[in-house]
Amino acid sequence: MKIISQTFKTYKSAKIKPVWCPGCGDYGVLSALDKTFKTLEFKPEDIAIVSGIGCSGRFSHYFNSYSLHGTHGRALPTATGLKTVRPDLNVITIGGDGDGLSIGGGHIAHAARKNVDLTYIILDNNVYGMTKGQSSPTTPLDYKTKTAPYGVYEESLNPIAMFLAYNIGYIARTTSTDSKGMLSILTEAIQHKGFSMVYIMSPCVTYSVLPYAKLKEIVKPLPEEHDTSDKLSAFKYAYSDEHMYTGVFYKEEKTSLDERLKEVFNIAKISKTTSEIMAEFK
Amino acid sequence: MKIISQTFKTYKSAKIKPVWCPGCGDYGVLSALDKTFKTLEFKPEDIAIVSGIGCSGRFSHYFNSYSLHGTHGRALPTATGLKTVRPDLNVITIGGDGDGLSIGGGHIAHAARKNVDLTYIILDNNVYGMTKGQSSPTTPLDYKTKTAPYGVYEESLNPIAMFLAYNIGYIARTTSTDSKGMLSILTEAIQHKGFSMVYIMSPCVTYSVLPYAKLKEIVKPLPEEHDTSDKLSAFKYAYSDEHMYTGVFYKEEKTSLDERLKEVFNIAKISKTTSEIMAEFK
Amino acid sequence: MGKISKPKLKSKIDFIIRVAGEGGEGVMSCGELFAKAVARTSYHVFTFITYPTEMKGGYAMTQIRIRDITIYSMGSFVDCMVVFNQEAYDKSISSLKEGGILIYDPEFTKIDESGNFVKYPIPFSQISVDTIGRALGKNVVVLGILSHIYGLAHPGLEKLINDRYGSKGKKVVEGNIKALKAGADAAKTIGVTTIMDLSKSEPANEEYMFISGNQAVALGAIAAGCRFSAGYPLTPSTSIFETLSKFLPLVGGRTIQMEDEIAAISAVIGASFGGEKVITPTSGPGLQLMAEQMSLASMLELPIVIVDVQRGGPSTGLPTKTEQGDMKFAVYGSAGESPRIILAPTGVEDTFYQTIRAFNLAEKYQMPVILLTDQSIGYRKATVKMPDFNKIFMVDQFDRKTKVKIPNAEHIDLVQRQIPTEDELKNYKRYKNTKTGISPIARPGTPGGQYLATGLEHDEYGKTNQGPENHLMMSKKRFRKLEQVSLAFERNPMETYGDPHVQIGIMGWGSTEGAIREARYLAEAAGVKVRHIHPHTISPLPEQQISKFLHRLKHLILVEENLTGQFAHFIKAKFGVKPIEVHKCEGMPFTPDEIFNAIMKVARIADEDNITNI
Amino acid sequence: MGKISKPKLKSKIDFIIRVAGEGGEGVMSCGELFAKAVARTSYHVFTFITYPTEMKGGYAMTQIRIRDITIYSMGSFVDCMVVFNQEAYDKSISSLKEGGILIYDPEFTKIDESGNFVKYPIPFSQISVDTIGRALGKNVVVLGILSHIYGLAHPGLEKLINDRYGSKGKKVVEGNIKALKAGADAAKTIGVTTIMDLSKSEPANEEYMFISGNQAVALGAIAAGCRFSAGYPLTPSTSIFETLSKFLPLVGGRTIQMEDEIAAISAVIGASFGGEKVITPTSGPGLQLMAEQMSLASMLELPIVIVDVQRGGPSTGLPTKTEQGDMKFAVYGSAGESPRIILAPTGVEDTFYQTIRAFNLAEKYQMPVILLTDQSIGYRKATVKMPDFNKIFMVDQFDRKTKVKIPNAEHIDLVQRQIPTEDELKNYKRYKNTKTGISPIARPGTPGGQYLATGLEHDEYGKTNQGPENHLMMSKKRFRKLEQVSLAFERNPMETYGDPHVQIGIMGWGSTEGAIREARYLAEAAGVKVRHIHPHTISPLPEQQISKFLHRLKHLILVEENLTGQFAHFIKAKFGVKPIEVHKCEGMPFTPDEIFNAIMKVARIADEDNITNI
Ligand SMILES: Cc1ncc(C[n+]2csc(CCOP(=O)(O)OP(=O)(O)O)c2C)c(N)n1
Ligand SMILES: Cc1ncc(C[n+]2csc(CCOP(=O)(O)OP(=O)(O)O)c2C)c(N)n1
Ligand code: SF4
Ligand code: SF4
Ligand SMILES: [Mg+2]
Ligand SMILES: [Mg+2]
Repeated sequence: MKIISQTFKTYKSAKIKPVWCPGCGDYGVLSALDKTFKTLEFKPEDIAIVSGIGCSGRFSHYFNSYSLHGTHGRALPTATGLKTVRPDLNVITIGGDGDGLSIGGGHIAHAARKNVDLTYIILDNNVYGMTKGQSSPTTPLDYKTKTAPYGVYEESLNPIAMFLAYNIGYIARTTSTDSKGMLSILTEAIQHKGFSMVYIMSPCVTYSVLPYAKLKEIVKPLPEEHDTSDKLSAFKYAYSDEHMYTGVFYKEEKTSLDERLKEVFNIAKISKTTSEIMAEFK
Repeated sequence: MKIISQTFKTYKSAKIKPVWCPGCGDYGVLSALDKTFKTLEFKPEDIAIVSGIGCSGRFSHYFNSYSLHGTHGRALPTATGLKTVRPDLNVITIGGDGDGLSIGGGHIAHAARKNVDLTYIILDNNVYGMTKGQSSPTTPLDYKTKTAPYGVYEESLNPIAMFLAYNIGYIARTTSTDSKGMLSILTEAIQHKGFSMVYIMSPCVTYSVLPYAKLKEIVKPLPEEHDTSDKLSAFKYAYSDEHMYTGVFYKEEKTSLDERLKEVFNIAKISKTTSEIMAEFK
Repeated sequence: MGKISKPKLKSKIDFIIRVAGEGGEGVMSCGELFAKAVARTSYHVFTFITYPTEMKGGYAMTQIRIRDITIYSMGSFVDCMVVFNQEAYDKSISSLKEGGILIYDPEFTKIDESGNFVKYPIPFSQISVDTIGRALGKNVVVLGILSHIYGLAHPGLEKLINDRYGSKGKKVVEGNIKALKAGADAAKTIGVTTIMDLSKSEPANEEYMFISGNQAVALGAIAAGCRFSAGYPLTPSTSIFETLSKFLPLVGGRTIQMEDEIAAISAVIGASFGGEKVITPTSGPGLQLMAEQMSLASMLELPIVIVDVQRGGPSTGLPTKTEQGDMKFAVYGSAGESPRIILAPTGVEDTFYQTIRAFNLAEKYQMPVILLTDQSIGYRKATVKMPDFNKIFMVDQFDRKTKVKIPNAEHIDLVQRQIPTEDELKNYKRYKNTKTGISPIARPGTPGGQYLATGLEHDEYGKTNQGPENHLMMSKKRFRKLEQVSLAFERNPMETYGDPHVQIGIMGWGSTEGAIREARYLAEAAGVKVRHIHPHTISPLPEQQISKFLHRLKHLILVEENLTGQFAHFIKAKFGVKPIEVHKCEGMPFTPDEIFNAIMKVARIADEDNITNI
Repeated sequence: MGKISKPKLKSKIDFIIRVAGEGGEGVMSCGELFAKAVARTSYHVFTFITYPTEMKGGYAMTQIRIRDITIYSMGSFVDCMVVFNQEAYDKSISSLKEGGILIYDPEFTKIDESGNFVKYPIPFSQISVDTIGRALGKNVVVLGILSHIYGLAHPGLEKLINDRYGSKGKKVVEGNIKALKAGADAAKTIGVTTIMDLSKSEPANEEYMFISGNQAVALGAIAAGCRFSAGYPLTPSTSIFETLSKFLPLVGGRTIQMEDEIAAISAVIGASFGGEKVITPTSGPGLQLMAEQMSLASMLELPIVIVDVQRGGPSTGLPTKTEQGDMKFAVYGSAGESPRIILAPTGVEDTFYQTIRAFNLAEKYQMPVILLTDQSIGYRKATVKMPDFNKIFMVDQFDRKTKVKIPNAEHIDLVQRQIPTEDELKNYKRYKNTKTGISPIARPGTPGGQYLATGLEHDEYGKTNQGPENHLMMSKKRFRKLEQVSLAFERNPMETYGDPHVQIGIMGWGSTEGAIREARYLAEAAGVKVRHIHPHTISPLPEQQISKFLHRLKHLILVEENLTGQFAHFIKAKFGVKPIEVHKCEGMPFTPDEIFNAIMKVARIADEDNITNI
């Protein structure tokens, strides 16, 4: 990779073409994220993208940034370690509904507790795309998949309700067809201090559990009167049976991990040398 | 172990004495569970207790039942497998706040989705007892522990809100000092069809993050007017800043995993022999 | 299995066809439909597949071998090759036999005109566009071309097309049938030679199935009496769990998809505790996640079967490629000392029987059994003889004596889990320190059988006990079972082939069996005799058997598909030999030719040895 | 490290004291306070602890050895034993020397009156009740008794009591001080003999620390420049993470407790990607959960240090006991082929330096390094010489030549991660296929250094590439680094001790070093000479060094603390030797005496060999 001048046109990698199927929702997200970086004027070398495994997990390949494409479900704790030691970097974490809510589902509550200052983007296509069409935690009940040939026998999760219960400080949902919505939400989320969650419905065209048309039908922007500081209201809309609401569900400024660690340890005051520490064991 | 006559006096093992510290909250839970079994008149051989690792994880040792004391954090998926093949058994899963909400935290949402018909009892002592006093996901912010000597730098979880968001069909909280409450809740939970969650505050006296006195102060029964079928009301009480509410937060009858599997596969109708199946590959 | 009688060696028919192109271009479906059609004849069919990890793009190919006798490997060189694009041509052309047939689309592929093969430029993409308005049907156009070359009757193909595309609607089916005809017509028009007339061949013997290695695992499990599986999708193992999900419910079993591999193995441990025969399929990345629970199963002495369909590593590595890279992890992959058994099937049919055997061993010896296959077996499809269902025998639950035979088409023993007798239940010791180390397991629900299964060190009752003497005693008890397994393995028939007296020996494990076997035939044809050993039981190894094989051997060739020689390390440790190690670490299986070349090289060295010895 | 010059062998002072009782009775605190007090004198102190997993009850003991020269092991037999109850007496009494001192509470313990030792029945429980109204102070009463026997001055002890119980309030401290006096007075009254007067000994040399093996890891990491740790509590490793949590922030570092071990290793991988030196401590159960991420780190070529403080296994096993049961998992515990380095420290001081070395190796060779200690080292406390902080040298980030020395008290090299030069950044290949396999790592934030680190097989730039040639090339590249490590290890000084010409050799690894060393001294004193090799580098092994050691050896004794002989298997594989294997699988470390007996047995066989040879 060559040194890119600071007046880059795009953050997308010129050398690597996405491997996604034509029409995949992920393309839209890719360009929205590219636009977001432009809007925020980040230097490419200050961006770190950490992704999981899945079609969506390939995001880390397509940017001219520092990128880590780890194992299935572990993007979040990996990014947490990175951001803890490098608060100066802009850390973006990306993965799918399986990567994030199934194998990696246990990590979200804890990244939220730490309020680590990064943005986690989950691309929900309601299926395991990469492994070719098995049930994901958001495949609807009774839908037939390769691993549930007689219909899915599990309720699908309500991710927004879960994120609210985890007390995440920024929670929004949007769709891969809504470039404007994505740009505004991503920009806001990345600028939000502490952990932010951007949930994007990104249809799979090959195993189209929730096709574009259907998605369009059920999606509805959160009403104006929704107060993003009102958690109960957010729960109410998360639980809507009629609509899949999009927009910002919840927003709350909280001390970030970096701030807390600085504060709690009050490093400046108690700084010691190695030999001073050893002397304590005499 | 000898064959116990059906007119047993107790389900507790006569041969194994608990290893808990004197005064540990877990003793109270042990006898409450014993009473529950008596009330329900279970045969000891039809009870299976699956527990995690921790002081609380030792529960499986103390009953004259079939018991499995597995690894840290995996009691729930282990019990799920057991109950799936043996719907005839009464399966109880037990573990601590660390076992259940930290390392095992990722499994709860999925046991809930499956609505596997078992009761999961979490004993919260706000600390890692067995490993001698490290932070758990419910240790309060700023509290000093062995792994957070300058104070815990993470918000503690709100488990009740999480269980609500996971759409668990039965959610209750009680305390290890409230024998009556435990008996009534445990009895109801075990009889509840599908996944039920009993969250018991069970103070650790050795690393007493939340001592009995303090607990007594903050605990308050859910008000009469709380409608256990009203999820938003349940969220409201789960989020109370003033009180730690006890009682049944939420109750909803849903099809259980066993019922769904029977229904979906409609086994009777399509039953085949091995050779018939192979013939499909000719 | 066992020393086999002289194989029928001479075959009159032996064709290898390869269809190569880009992932997503229908290379797979074209190959699969063709193979399926041939499988309905009396010929044997064997397919090999490789495709990219990507959803779209990248090199993919199906290779199909057709023969009138049993096929052991994908073969070395191709008789008839279809390439969809330039990359496929570039990557495949060196595998085409001199004088073989090359079919390509001139619009997308420039070929080396000087190549010594029969060249048929056919614009299949354009034909598809002309016929159905889209290039997407080109794979079926190619199927039409192949049907012309190999004389495959269209009614059969049309039925297969209907089976495959029926769910997409009538229009799609009709379009495909048109494309099929258009392809056959084009081939006829251009004057492509018909090589044989498969339509005239006898219909397939009713007793054969055409299945993949992964399907063989699923069917083997069902035949063995497994009634529960918990899994999590992981390439290239996923189709095992998919097949189980489809069929287990039909025999009264259940499958549940779990949130990850840790949950999957936990669930099968729970279900095994409940008394069921259980299986969980995965590949290397998932097997690693299962390590802690595998140790637990060893400690609780619960039977579980785990399948690792190996893929290229390390880490996410090469998800759709083959490698024999997990052996050391399968054998040693636990902290602390926990016994387990490792079996390595050698091909599709063998996978079926080794799976049954895995259940027998797990149930009898109460420990995890890992079945170590790989992508090349898992995705390979072959015609497999249907087992005789009248020859299945149940071993009684109280029977502690029967020597269980290795299952084969003629005889299948099914081990039932040992349960305690009435007498034993009076003072039930779940972990009774018996002579064999095996102690009967009470099934939950049995009065008086209540016990604690704990991962902590425990006494005979299951009560935790961490005293020094107890730990030593129970550790020995657990490993005594492994000694029993060893003894049983030594009693099995020798797994050797070829002349037992020659000085060159060749050894492999798992999926390389067929390629080695065919290489041996080639070498024999070239006047070089070798003996071949291919143990199915990797751990514990049948040490005496192998020692016997190694005895008086002058040169040992050790073949495996990895970089570091994991099996070689193991064999060197046990037998102090210095093998000539032949490794391949490219994500692709050995061809017989590659191994044949290695044998011939060694033969020359052996010759020189002899000369200097004079 | 290295061949040591003749040790100072004769010691005038060498006492072993054991305090044994029930977990929770203050056995630990009594022993620890006593040891700490002695550590402030010029004597060397070495403690060993074993306690039950249970929160309450079960056998617990602290053994303290005091000597005027370096101590290598906990010793074999006890000079002075205090037992709090019957179980402690029953389990401990066989370890008491003939003529040794036995102190017991007659209210709780019946002893065998015929035993040949000095018996002091002292009702310490009652004394505690009489003094402070509760039996809880009996541990401090015992401390008082010991202070009388060993002449420990009370002001020092009182300060230690204040340090320990100060946070519980003045009343508790005062009660304990009273109990201390009451114990000493009781001993005086009964006429217990004072054996020595430690209060007269020189104060400790300022340059010694009194630390546990686990603390040595934490301090070593800090000294090595590690500034990040992510962990999850797991006995017996927890105090490493606790110590790091306390001290890392003071040097500008950070620790985060994660939700499990998978998250912990993921976080250190992320932080290493960010450019920091990182560590995560765990034990066997946790190491298993880390397997998948260890492979990832190998594939991404990121430096990480993992500590496995081994405990009894398998599964939850014996959480508070020692075992050398994880070696094979550390070496082979990954699916696919991923290089890593395994170091095994031999004692507390060595742990400090091996930890620094682990960071050097990880950073230089860009792969995971596992430091394999065990409960017996981790909980052992010993006096350790303070390193010379003026002798710490930084290796430059562009330096690709320096041969890094093994760190010791006199010289510590600190490796910095290699970064790309300006020139290299112009066309930056993160995974450049260099001669050594090592390629410079760009630190995020560096313009032009942007790259993709993926667990998929990739090319030199980091771009995914699953072609056969690329996979072979990159697999070789990764393993070429391991060859470099091997070469470096061969260049290190031989880790052998004793007469290099004798025919009996003894070999061990890790924590058995001290016991073997003392057994060798005992054997030499008994006229039997042995040579001893104790490699610190388990994988890769310094093969030539070991071959040299094995050369002309007639009998090799191989000592390890597990059932199956994991190291023996390894050594047999590499060197084709047939060692006499001495295993202990009881959760307790070898005593020098046990090994001495093994040596003497072998010596007798060797003698007989000689006779028959005549
Ligand atoms: C440990 C492990 N288990 C399983 C897999 C196989 N796997 C790869 S991607 C994937 C699921 C992907 O689904 P999702 O996260 O929804 O992403 P999508 O492909 O739908 O974008 C799975 C199960 C793996 N790579 N690693
Ligand atoms: C894989 C693994 N990691 C860590 C541990 C160590 N461990 C044992 S119990 C425990 C925490 C117990 O806390 P909790 O679940 O709250 O139970 P408590 O002892 O407080 O009742 C930990 C971390 C383990 N046994 N296994
Ligand atoms: S399979 Fe689905 S999610 Fe994956 S690239 Fe194709 S369309 Fe996108
Ligand atoms: S440490 Fe705490 S939780 Fe554990 S047994 Fe003692 S009081 Fe109970
Ligand atoms: Mg998905
Ligand atoms: Mg707890």
